[in-house]
Amino acid sequence: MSEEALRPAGEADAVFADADWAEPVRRAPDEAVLTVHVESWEGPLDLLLALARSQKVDLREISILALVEQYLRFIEEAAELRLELAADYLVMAAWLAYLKSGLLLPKEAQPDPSPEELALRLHLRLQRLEAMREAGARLLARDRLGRDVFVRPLPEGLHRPRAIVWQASLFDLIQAYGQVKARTAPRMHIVQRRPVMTLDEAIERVSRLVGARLDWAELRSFLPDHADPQLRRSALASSFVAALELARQGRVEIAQEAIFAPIYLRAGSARR
Amino acid sequence: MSLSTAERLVEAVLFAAEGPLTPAEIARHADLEGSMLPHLAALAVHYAGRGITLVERGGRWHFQTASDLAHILRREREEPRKLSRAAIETLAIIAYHEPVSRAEIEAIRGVQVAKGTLDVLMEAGWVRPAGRREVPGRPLIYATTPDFLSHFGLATRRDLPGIDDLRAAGLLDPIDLAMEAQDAQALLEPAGEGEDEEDDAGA
Amino acid sequence: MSLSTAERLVEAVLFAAEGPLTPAEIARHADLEGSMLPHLAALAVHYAGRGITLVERGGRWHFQTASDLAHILRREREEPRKLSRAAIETLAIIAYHEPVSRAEIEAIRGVQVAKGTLDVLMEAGWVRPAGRREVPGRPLIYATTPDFLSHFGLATRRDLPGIDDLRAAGLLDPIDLAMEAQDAQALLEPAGEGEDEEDDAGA
Repeated sequence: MSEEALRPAGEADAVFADADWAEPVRRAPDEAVLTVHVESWEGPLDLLLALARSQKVDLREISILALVEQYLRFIEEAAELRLELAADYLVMAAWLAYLKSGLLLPKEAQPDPSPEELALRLHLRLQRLEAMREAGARLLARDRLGRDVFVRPLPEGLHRPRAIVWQASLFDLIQAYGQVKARTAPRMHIVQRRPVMTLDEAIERVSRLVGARLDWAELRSFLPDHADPQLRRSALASSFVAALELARQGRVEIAQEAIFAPIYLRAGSARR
Repeated sequence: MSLSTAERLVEAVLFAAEGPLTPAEIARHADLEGSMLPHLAALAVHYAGRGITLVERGGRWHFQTASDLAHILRREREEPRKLSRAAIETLAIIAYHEPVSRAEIEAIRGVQVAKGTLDVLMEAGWVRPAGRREVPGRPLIYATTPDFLSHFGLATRRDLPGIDDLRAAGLLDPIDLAMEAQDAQALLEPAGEGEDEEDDAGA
Repeated sequence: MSLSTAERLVEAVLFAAEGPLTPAEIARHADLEGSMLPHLAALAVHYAGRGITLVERGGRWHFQTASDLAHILRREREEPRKLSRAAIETLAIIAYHEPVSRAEIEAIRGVQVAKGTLDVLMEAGWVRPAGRREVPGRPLIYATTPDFLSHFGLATRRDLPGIDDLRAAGLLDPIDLAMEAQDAQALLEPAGEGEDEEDDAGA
């Protein structure tokens, strides 16, 4: 026990890394690495705690203002790298920006609740999370039954009274109930909408754009400027069909020099 | 060293049992009257410094191998159950704060408790629902089980590593309570010491 | 008495082993060199007259509960348990109508018969499956056992009091039971057929 109490925090970390095989390896809280590993943080509080640790002082001595700045810088860098941040990171960022401005205000102008109080709250939350994290690591490092210490694997067994005793744990019960509920609950299936361009949209778009061009223009140049490859494929297909339809109506002319060569469109004679 | 017949019986019952036993269960199986505690205490002394020790876990007793032999006996296989970081933290929060609601766990971790996390802990037999908190919404509250104590080698929850320090530091109190305590302290103490917190914030 | 580290290791290894071990196996698990026999001999002396003994069988060693205590560990007790109302009703219906299928019992009781109810009666040794009824679905049919008769002090099923006897004894009298009595009578009538079947089966 006393040995565990003396164990440095670093060793507790190692225990986490071991037990926590399911998640990406957590690097040392070094900011350059942080930007690359957004997904390995379990929410903004987790990230804040990691940043706080990078201040390399006792958590009780931590500078909240410095921490706020670190966090905001991290969010900015993530934005520059176009990493998609979950909303709660941004909410925390907004809240911390508010806290920062409050902390920088002269005392008499400070709103209520005071930024000091908010900072203290954040401070207490970080301490609590850290305390529980260390407690978990110390728990897991104890001599555990079946790993470090052992009971008799095949005891003779004590003879029980003859009368039958039915046994089921509360967990069995609620698990079974959960299964029944899952089995009988009505299910709603939602088909995810894929981004598509409909034929009507394509006809409207192609006929509008072709009217604005004077000369032959490639079919691809009529496509919307969009990054989504699925939408681009759909737009290409529907624009091609739209071009055929418009050509049938005499509203566009189509030219292609060879098989698989680019397809060109221009306004049809009916329009000119 | 010779044992009394009662002690031999208690020893044999514990040895043959399939799991940890309460003193009442021991008495019933050994067909003994009176308190089992003197017998258990005598046996515990007898087994001190041996390859097997008699331990109490949450009011139940069993024999297990001595923990200082763990480095030799440790099996080469994987850990009995690998837990995610979320599950470890959740387990620690439940153990140190019990009984605790899901919302309270989430307040400490700063993220939602994923669906599977509590399931995994309950399936491991370490956590159980322990009634409801009588507040609006009557949320379910969770606590640890005797198996949790056995698995982690704790005689009682008081043996949780560092729990006294955490409690003394107020780290097991809700934040609001801690804030009040801080306010009270600020009022009681001369301004000089109260400055610490401001320095932190202002630095 | 204090043990050497080697003896403690041997003790722990034997305790945690899944079965009897040869000295070579003990040495491997305990990570020890040299002969295990002196350690085993020391342990055997140490455990003499205890609730647990160290025994050797064909070159393999294991701990077991002291043989003079075995009788205490192996004693069975009877825990009297009252049959549930559903079980008693079901038993009565089987006794009066046998052989009957579960659907027939349910038709008679007017409520479903839980599978557990029949299991309890079979576990008690009073009811047995008696083949299948040759009707669509071929349902299992149930009948009573000789144990049932001896337990209830009956020479044969014909000793069961008939409806008239029951009425004469006032067992069908209470006004609020009048409906039940009628039902029972109506339902008892097919019993004649049941008897025939039994006779056939028994012939």
